[in-house]
Amino acid sequence: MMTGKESQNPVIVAGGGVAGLTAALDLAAAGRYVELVESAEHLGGRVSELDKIYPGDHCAFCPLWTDIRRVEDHENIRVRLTSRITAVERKPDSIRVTITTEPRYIDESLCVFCGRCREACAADAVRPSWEHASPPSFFIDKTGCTKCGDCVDQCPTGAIDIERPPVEIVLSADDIIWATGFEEVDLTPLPEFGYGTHPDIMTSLEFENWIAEAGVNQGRILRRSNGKEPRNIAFIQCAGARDRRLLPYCSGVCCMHALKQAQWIKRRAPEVGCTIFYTDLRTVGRDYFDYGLRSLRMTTGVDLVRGRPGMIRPLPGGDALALKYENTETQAVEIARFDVVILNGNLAPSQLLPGSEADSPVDLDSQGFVSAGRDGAAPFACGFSREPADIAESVLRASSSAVTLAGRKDGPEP
Amino acid sequence: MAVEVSNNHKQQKATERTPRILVFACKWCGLIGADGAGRKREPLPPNFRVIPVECVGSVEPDAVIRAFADGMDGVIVMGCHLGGCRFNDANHAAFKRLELLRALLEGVGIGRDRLLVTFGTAHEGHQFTDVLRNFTNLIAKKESLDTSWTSSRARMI
Amino acid sequence: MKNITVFLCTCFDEINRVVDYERLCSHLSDDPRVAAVTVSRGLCVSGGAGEIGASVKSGDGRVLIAACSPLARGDQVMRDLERAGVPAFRRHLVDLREGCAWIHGNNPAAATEKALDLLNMGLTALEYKEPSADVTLKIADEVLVIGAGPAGMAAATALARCGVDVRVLERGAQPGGMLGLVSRSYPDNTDPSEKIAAFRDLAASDPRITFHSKVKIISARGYAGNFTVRFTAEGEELQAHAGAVIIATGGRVFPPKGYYRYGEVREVVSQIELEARFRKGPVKKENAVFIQCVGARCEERPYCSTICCPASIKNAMRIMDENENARVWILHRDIMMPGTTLEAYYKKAMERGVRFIRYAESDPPRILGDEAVETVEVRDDITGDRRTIPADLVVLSTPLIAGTDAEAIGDLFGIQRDSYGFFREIYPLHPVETRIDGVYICGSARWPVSSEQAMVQGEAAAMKAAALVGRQTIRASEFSRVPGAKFGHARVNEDTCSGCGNCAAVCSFDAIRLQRRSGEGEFRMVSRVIKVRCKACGNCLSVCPNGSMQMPEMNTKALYGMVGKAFS
Amino acid sequence: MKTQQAMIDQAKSLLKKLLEDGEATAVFGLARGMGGVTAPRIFTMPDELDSLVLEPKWPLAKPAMEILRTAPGGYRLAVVCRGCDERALVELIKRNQVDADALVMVGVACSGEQASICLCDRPYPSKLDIGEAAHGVDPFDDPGVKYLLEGDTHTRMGRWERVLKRCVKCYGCRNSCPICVCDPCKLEGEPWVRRGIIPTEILSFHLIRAFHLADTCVACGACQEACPAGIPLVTLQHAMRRALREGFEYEAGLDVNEKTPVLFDFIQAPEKDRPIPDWINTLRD
Repeated sequence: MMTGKESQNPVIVAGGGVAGLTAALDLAAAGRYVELVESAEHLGGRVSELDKIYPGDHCAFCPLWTDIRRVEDHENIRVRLTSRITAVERKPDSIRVTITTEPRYIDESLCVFCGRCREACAADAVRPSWEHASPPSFFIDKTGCTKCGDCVDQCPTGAIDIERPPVEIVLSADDIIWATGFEEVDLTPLPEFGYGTHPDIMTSLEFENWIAEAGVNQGRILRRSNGKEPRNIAFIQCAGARDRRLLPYCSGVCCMHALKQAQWIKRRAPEVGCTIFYTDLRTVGRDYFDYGLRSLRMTTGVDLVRGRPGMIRPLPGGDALALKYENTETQAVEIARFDVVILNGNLAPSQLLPGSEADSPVDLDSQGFVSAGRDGAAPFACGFSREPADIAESVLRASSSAVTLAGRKDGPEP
Repeated sequence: MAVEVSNNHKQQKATERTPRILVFACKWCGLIGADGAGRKREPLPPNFRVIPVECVGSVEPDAVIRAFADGMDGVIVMGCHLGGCRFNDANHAAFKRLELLRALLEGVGIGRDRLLVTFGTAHEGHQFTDVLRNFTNLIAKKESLDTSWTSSRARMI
Repeated sequence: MKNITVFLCTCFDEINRVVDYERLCSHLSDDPRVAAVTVSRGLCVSGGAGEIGASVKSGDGRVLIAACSPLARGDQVMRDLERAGVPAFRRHLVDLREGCAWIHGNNPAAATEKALDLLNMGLTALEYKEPSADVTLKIADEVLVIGAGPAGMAAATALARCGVDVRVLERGAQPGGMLGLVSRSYPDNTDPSEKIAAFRDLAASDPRITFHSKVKIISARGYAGNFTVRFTAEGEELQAHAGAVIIATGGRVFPPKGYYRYGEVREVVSQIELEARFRKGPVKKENAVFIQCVGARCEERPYCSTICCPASIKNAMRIMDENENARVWILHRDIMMPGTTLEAYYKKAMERGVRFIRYAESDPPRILGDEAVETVEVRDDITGDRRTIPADLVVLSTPLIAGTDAEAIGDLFGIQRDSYGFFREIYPLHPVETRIDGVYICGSARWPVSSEQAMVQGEAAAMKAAALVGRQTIRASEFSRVPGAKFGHARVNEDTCSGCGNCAAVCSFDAIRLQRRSGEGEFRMVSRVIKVRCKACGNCLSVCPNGSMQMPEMNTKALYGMVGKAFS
Repeated sequence: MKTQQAMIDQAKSLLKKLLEDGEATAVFGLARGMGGVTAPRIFTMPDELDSLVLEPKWPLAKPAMEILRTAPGGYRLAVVCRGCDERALVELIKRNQVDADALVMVGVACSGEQASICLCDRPYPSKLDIGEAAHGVDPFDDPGVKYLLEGDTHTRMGRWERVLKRCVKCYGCRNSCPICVCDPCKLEGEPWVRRGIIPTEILSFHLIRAFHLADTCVACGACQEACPAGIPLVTLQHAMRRALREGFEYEAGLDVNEKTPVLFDFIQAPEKDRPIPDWINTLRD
């Protein structure tokens, strides 16, 4: 099992979130050479965007950061940030993978994080990838950059090169472990949720960023429309999920996500009313049910209403939202007024390759989850690429994929 | 060895000065919060010193006592939230100990509020600033520990 | 002793535009401990770490670096120094950028004062830091798997495929675990006996797997890389020397005694009893009612056992398969079918005509009937109607609870359990790892899971174990919560240790053991640190009454010294 | 006093039986010796017990520990324990200083008078063999204790300062304490308490001592009795014991199997219904 890294093709891990990091670390520990391809400017994936994680109620920063550091320091892992797999071609004994690396314009090995470029940038195109990202470095957002060159003059270390082109490389690889995670699906096609009609109708991830301790509001619960504290907040579960029109499956993580956010709202601003409109409250995992119970039992608890609202609209004047739903206790259709509505459940697997589905190197099911490797081989996919999964399940599946790959006798299956 | 008798109480004059605050910050939460405050270039009163520790578990209560004896007016111990400790539950042990130490400080008249034991996560950089500013204000309102009783260390040297 | 070299980084004038470096330099040059002071513009980009390292490599030289915060580039400079051969006890980083210049930009005089104090504290720390002795361990190349259910067997299979020798200990006679109790697996409706047969073949024929049945564990000791477990297998006493241990002991089904007149009236059975009936032959029932959350999600067991909803749906459909006109109801509180496969399975059941009725915890269904069950009365929580359902079979879905031997196994290996008795992982990001390195948990011993998920977990645990035993040797400092080397390990001064046991009690990693002092007849104890387990959190030295416990890299002298210099 | 004599007789017969039955190798108690001087004595023969007395209060726990440390294997010592002695021995057993198997504790009740002298809230051992339990005294009713523990911090700090400044650093408190067993003691180490100056650094000397005993002190009062400067050291411990009782529902010395909450019972999971710290809301804006 332990072979020299020079004698083998690398394993490519697509995605640098928790699943990808774990898979890369495990394979590297088992002596495989790994290329970790991440499309963002930093490692960490979605978990780095979460303010708190359930059921421990703390940030995932330090274990995540530790894993990122271990990946960066590992001699068997090469990290490629701002990179995507753009093509995969199957050969008899290996696969040929094309990886395109977009420039980040600021060389992370030279950036001392002093922030002068950011001050100099009139277009506000310079930003840190994440507050505690590793490597700690700024990058230039291509879409906002006017190429004025002010930042280049300011940089004391000469780290900025705004003319750098994208780089494309082709690798012979042993196999790919897909861990590309999830994306939010646009909810505007479902008119009843009113997504996009009012700034106080947010998706749950938008809301997480909005109330994050490290975010713009420093943990305060505010309305996006007018910056005032809301009186009440509605969580709409299965918005887009378990719905034949959009996502026929259950996204798995949203019930706990809503309970977590409701609990944090109650802790920070106990007077804000929270109501969760749900179909089934799925609390599957260690301490999850207990955690949910805790938010319901808080002194001023969270209200649960079974059912999916049929209509969400801004009220005339635009300072509140009307929500029409069927009260399952009275069977009456009621209309309630909410200040903020959070839509939960529009999570779908990220597309593996930019391009048509026919290019896909693995079999995808109708929803885009990896169901099997091409030609029926074992699918090396973990995290949300494989099935809706929370953090623990993503990580478990990543290690499981890694051991399957590490234990494979010879190269990819024919 | 010569025995030096000092009458510390009267020698010290009660001058108004900014309080001295010592912060023991866990490297994984408190210190990262401090780091976040630094990145935002939040202006902070310069009357505090941070001692980074690997975990608040290694903040000996004796060291906190020592800090008061060495003329600190307030001590902050910043750890991770309960349940968020990377050393399993080491922070909980530390919090329990320090809670008891606060009872002792209260009993002896120093006052339990001179020792602040707080939680913070890496994401909560703004809280570091808040805590520090407010604690400074709180301590500034109190009489200086130095004027009534403290070690004779400073004077002997 | 003049042995400390100070490097002041200006960070391209970010620091020295506020802090007066000339004053720092003159002050530091006067310090009797400082050998030299160098000001540099950008330590992290100039690649000077190698030179710094070379300059202090010999003798007792130490380096004090004043630069930015560890999270910015400071840590990288430290890592470069580590590579250049400057160990942790010889270097110290002072954060003058984020921790001083950037936050006190409006008060340069005070910032310079503070910088001086911080440097002074750094010098004091460096003065007292000592090296801690590392140990290098040989690693036993076998992995011990306890429990031969789906999780344990999946782990054994994966390990064997990776070329690792495995020893499987099973309490029963054959592998299979709880799979042997069910008639079909969901959602693929396969017969689990095929899987069990495959396990049996593997256990018998794979050259890398040694299978022991009817095992009782007597004792376990050791640490990552070297566990010694004594056990009896079919009465014979044996000993295993393993590099890693995977615990896959599973859970057990909660018996529904005292619920829904179980045991009082006939045809009120538990899910497991129904499975047993299926294995005997077709179950001829026309009106079956499944009741979910029996003894779960209640005050005593406030958790969802995860597997009961899919199990009920599976068995409901099987009753429909075996009886043409059967009507089946599932009385539930929430249908826990997250994800794609399970949600599809749930939909399939609805399409097949399984009726789902939601009841409230406060108003549970009632079983009516004298000798055998006749009807079930339930209030539909959605419509509010009270309904009476004819029933000739009531199936009670009870949760999985911790195994009977969980407590004993937990104590043997020093792993913690949650309030329900399941083994506790160290963190959601590391779900199979426990507080004891080298001991991994998987399957329903960790938390109730389906056989499919248990196998995934078994493989995940196998991955961690394979990575550990795949190496020949490992250093104690590598078992760390910190990337790179460990901060240090605790060290006991055995001459002064009073044996009070505070340190052993407070240790989160079970790394300190009390032993009777050797050689003397008197009743005295002494603490011993298991270096591999120690994670250097420092709790032990905080509770040691007389400082017998120390962490050489950050000992009490250094800490107190820093406290004393904080405002000098 | 009649009852006193009855208690002594009861004790003698009980202890004699222990020695005769071989339950104990020796008895450790007080004896009136030559010239009417009362001193601790080790009785090995049943006849020797004629000189046994129960008064005055004499802390026997620490010498009992010392005896057992050098005793040969199989030696069992019966110790005549007052409530505080028993609790101190329990704490010593918990801290692995005394082998519980080598110890036979014979419990003696204190008189109500003694309880009011000691400000003892539990003047009887949990295993009471001799005498009847008297009512305890609430130490917080005592004016001396009130003087030091009540009032605002400023007043109390001044009062404590005056009291603690009397310290001449004789280490009598530590030496007499039945729980203090460390060798060397932290209070003799240069980094913590410097030598050669008095008054001692009161904060680091007395607070470190008080904190080290926080969860083990049984409030026997030995330190206070030993203090030549008359510092009411137990008062500080009363405050700590109250904090332990109220915050952790724990009292030292009651049960060998009860573990101190300061060293045990940590949970990684967040405490149920734990509110987030107040300052998160109060400190903002």
